[in-house]
Amino acid sequence: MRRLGLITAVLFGGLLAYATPDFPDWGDPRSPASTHVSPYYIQNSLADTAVPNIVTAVLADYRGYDTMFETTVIFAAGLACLFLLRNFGPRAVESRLYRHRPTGITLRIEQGGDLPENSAEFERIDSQWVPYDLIIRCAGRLVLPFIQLFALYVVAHGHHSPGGGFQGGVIFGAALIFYALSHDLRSTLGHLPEARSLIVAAVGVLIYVGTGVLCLLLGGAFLDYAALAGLLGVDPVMARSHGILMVEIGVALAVTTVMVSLYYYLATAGRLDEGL
Amino acid sequence: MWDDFVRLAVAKANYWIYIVLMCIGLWGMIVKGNLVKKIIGMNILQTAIILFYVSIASKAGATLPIITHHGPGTDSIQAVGHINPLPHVLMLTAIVVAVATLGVALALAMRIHRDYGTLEEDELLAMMREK
Amino acid sequence: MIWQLEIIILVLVVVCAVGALAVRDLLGAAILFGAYSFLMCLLWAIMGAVDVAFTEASVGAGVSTVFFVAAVFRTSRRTRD
Amino acid sequence: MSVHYPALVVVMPVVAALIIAILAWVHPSRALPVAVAALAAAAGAAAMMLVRVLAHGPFAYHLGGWPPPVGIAYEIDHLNALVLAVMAAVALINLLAVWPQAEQRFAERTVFFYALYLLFCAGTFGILVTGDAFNLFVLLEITSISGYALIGLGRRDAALASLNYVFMGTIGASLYLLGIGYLYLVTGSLNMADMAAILPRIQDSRVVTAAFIICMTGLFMKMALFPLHGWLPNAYSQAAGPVCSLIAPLTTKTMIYVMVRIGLYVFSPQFTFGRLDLARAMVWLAVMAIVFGSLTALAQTNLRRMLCYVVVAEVGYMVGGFWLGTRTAMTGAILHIVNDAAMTLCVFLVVGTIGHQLKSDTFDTLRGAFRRMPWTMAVMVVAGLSLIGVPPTCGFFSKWYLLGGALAAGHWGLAGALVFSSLVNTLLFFRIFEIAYFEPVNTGNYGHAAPLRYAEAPPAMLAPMIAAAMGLIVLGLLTGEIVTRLIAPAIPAAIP
Amino acid sequence: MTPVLSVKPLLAILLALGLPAVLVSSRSANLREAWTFGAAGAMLAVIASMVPAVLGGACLEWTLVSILPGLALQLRVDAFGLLFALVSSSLWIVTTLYSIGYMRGLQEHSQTRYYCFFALSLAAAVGVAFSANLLTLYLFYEMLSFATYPLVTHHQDGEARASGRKYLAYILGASIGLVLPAMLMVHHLAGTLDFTAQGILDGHAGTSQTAALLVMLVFGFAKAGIMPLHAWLPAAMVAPTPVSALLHAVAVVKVGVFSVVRVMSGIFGADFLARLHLGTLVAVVASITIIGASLIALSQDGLKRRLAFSTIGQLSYIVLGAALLSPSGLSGAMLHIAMHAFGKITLFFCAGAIFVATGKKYISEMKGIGWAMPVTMGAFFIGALSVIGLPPCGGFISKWYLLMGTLEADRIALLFVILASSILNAAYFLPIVYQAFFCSPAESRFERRMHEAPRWCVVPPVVTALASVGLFFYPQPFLALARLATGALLGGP
Repeated sequence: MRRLGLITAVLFGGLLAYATPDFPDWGDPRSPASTHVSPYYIQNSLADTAVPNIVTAVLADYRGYDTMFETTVIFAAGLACLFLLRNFGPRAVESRLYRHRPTGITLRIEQGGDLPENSAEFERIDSQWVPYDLIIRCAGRLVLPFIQLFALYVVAHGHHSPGGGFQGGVIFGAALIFYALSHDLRSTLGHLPEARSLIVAAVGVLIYVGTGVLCLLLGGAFLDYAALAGLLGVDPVMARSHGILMVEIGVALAVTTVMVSLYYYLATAGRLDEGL
Repeated sequence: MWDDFVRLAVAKANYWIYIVLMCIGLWGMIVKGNLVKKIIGMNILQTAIILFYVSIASKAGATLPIITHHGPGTDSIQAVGHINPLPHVLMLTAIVVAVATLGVALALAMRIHRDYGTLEEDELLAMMREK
Repeated sequence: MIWQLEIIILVLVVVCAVGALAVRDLLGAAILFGAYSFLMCLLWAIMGAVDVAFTEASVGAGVSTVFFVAAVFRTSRRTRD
Repeated sequence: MSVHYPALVVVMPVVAALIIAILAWVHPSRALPVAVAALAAAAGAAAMMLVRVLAHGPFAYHLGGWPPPVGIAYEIDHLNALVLAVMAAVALINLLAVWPQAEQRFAERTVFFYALYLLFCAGTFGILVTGDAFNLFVLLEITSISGYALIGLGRRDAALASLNYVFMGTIGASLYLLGIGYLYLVTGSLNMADMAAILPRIQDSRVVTAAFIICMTGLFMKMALFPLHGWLPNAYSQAAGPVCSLIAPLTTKTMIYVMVRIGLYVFSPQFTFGRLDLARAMVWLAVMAIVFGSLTALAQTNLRRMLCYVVVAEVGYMVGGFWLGTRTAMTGAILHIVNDAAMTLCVFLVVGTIGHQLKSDTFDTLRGAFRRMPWTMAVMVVAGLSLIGVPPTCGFFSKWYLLGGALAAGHWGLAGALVFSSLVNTLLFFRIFEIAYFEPVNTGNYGHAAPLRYAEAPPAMLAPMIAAAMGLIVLGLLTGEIVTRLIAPAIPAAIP
Repeated sequence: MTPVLSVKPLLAILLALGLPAVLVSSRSANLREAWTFGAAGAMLAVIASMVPAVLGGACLEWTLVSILPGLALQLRVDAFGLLFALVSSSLWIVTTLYSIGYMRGLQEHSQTRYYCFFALSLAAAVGVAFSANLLTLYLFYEMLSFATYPLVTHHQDGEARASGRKYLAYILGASIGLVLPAMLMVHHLAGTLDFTAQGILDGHAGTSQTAALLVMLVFGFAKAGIMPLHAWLPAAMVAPTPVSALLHAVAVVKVGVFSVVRVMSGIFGADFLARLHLGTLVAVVASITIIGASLIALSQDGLKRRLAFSTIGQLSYIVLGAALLSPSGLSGAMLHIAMHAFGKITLFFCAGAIFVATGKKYISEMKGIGWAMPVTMGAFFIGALSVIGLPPCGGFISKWYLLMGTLEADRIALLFVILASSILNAAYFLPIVYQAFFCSPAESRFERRMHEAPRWCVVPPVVTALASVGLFFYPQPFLALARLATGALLGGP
């Protein structure tokens, strides 16, 4: 196997190396890739879509259909993880651990047991519980709003600067994952339960597809945002710009929630009880 | 001869690196027996391709594909002045695809570990043969 | 663009890739893979692909690494090669 | 509305999948009607497109309203209208046939099964209609990811088989992506027609050669051509029955379609068959695939595994026919894409049903099957005859063209392999029929013949299966129409 | 020949093809058999109604569907095909009659299945007879192979399984391995597969190609039982006797030789074969089979096995007759299809009747049986005479034409082959009759008294035996059709 792997890799590398001398030089502005289709985007995207970030314009408009499926791919990955990992069966008989905050004593309550009386002083903990760390918790609490704000900025400002729905969505998702890591999974699940997360993901993709269908119903081609002009009361160019924003929001919603769901399933091996 | 070689090496440095990375990834996927290692190899392979595409996009002396200030007409925007945006768009999609594949692959690996208690390929094969 | 910097990053990328595959601890491999992704993202940023670099920074170096770590935590760190 | 069919055929399943993913948490029982409706609508749209192509010739659809090299275009021509119509019908029939099985098999997961099923179908349909090389990659990944998930939740070793498939599939898809990158490097375009217009000018470049080889290798991995077929038997035989009868007909056939599309419509036939001298070697590889697949199938004792190797051999048929590069053989290869999809559906449906009703699919299970499930076995006989190549089932006619093409081209190796594989298929299927016909039901207590338990599938499963079997004969009788009106215009005039 | 559009050939096939649907849904055995009779009678009526038109020089055509460009599933009724269809459909009625007696007498299982596949076999046989091109013929030929498989393996035991396997291995192996490639080659060379009077290969293929194709096609139709591809026929004897009758007389082997003759005349063309001297090749192969099979038959003790080898020899008469490429030879070959069918079916009916009545299978057990079952053995005697080719039986006429044919073709060696084999025929048939009537039975004190078989088993052999005799005196429809067909193919009277 080792030899086979080496031979395959070397043969393959040889094939690639064989072709490389015929490549245009790196950074050559006269290469076909830079002269055939791409100049159109560079020169016309602003006039066509009123979006200065050409990548966003191409991503969400000229090749918006690709991006729709890109979002669908992410959604499919979320579904796939759910399908493969999620534990649907009856929960195994489990004991729950509680910690008495003032004393630090840990209680194990078996199936069917009740909490002690003054339960406000108890908190539920994971079986692999790491002692309370003030710095991480506080820093987490502190940083989190800024990350989320930044994520929203990235989504909203994707027209003018690097970023867009996908990046913003991932950052927002990462913020939630960070919350789960710095606190525990239960608190994240409390804010964004599994079902809600996946429904929002589906709704996110539906916003994208729905925009496309809306264009189609309004007489344009699928995803031809210019058709939205009448509905939005703006000229076709601005309609494209708004259309791009709409789908970016859809992408952001889908990506955020799918990332979080993926984390839920992977970190708990599908049981959705205790995180890392 | 030597000069040609150096010219070839320098002018296409990124392309050579991507070939190396691609071979490393492929080699890792074939040779490594641990499933997580194979998944890492798979990701290296995918990022190598992304590097290749990004290298296509670059243009000497051009700036980012974002139009910061522009005149009234489209004529003022010069194609040579901006990096080719198309490969970037494609690669955004490719990254997403890569992370989606990663998620599914890890999920499968976890299922395998749940069923067999190991991630080593030879041990898995031995167990399959036993049953 | 400082070409020396670029060369260093290119070399480091290869080193990280080999390291991620060679190291005998899956957690270490996951972290090295994160480093690899981050270096890659730097490389792309240098080449002007800001959007791609941005995405790779959040996905490759961020979320993917978390996924790897999560998977390794839930399975095993052990590897024989 | 009729203008929008190309987009709708892909979008409708996606929308349905999303709706189902939402319904899963509110109204799980509504999922099935939504799925069926979406697939029926997609199949209807596919049929309408077929009619339109027949009446008015090829047409294109510009997504987002952008003309091709700038935007993404869907291009419907004779070739993909035909394949799409059949694939959509296959997906619909399969869903109708397997849902009772799936609901038992997947329990609470069934809803998500439907969603992934629809995403898989959407990806497949998209691959068939797209005219953009990169869009094809994205759709391919949708298909793959939902496919990985569906396969992964199968039998005991399914997860491992599926992960293996993930590795092979990802390498394949990555190679395809790399090949497209190479083409983009030298053409600057991603649209297939645009590339095809530019490529003849630069076909001496090493990059084009490398792009061709890389692309094709990636596709060969995805379609499980002989030395790269390792993932297929495990993945298919470990998958759950309802999944297997979806993935087996669609995946490999779709990839062969892509090979035909890339080989004929992106690269010119002169390049594909002339420039590299690869064609000759490929035909011999196909011959090896056929012989290997057939012989390995003989060695199996499990029905499903046996059929997996038959699929490997069938891939050889189509690859061999394509790379022969003559008009007749090409007709045979394209016809076989369609016919094989139908045959594979039929035969895997039967195997799935047997596996579901009798709880196993080793040969032993089949004892007395003709009495226990007569209708299912009747479908099996039709499918078997089609795989053997007996008229008037459709398998005969594609074999007719393939064999005719091989003989006309004087390629005795391929002709011999085709005949050999037909004979082996005869052996394979009559071995099964013998067991099912002659041997008493295996009851476990020897000597005492237990009363025969009638285990026929419920009508809800039988009806689509019988429809599929009828489809085999109808496709066979329509061969003349299909060949003259659809396949002949689809093959470029440059092919002799 | 003037082509006439007519739906009758399709109707004839559909009558048999649609029968299983009715049979499966009919509840009682009586109803089922009534339906079978009805269909058989209707089919014979339809086929017979085509005789005047065909004798009048027309040929009836019906195109089912254009299945490949330039190639249709097409039916065409000409004199030769009609002759064969007439034989098959008339014998179907008799065989059904006999089946009722046999199957009920032995209380066989799965009778519905039996009648269904019997009907399908008949549909296929008539389809072969009416095929207008090689593709249609191949379709029905394969259909016949599969439809007869459940009949051959009717008993569903180990022996049936083994012979079923052998049966399919020979028949399918040859048809897929030889006929299919040959057919494609012909299509590639000639561009068509239609049967025409002059053949279609003339001018399109070289000598060696033609020889190769001829060998592939003659051996490929393994149902014709030409050595060495004959071994399936004795093996298939495990089937119930009516099935043997179907195999030997009504459908299967006759379809084989019919296809061979059809291909030699319609694809290659008599002139073309004569010019390349390829007729001799086939004639030699057929002669070897004739003599070889007759010699083997001598040494067989099982009655049905002896009959089987006799059939193998007799089939090659037909091939030989066609290979002579002379008018009388061809007429003789065609007539022999009919005459041998009536003779051989009588013999099988008798063998079955003996089995039903006494359970005896071996010739050595049948001493003195003649007095216990005089009617049966009388019919057997007449059948044997017909197969040997002695007057006053129909077999004499066909053999006479065959002998004339050898003389016309100026091949004295073949004349002697036929004569020698006739003597061998007599040598293996007449002792049976002799022993049955003139030897006293072996010690039979403990055996139950032998008596005549059930009525349903006795009437059919008597009918066919009488028909054999009748054909000697009035061979008209068949003779006229054969001469007409010969005229069309060879251009002479």
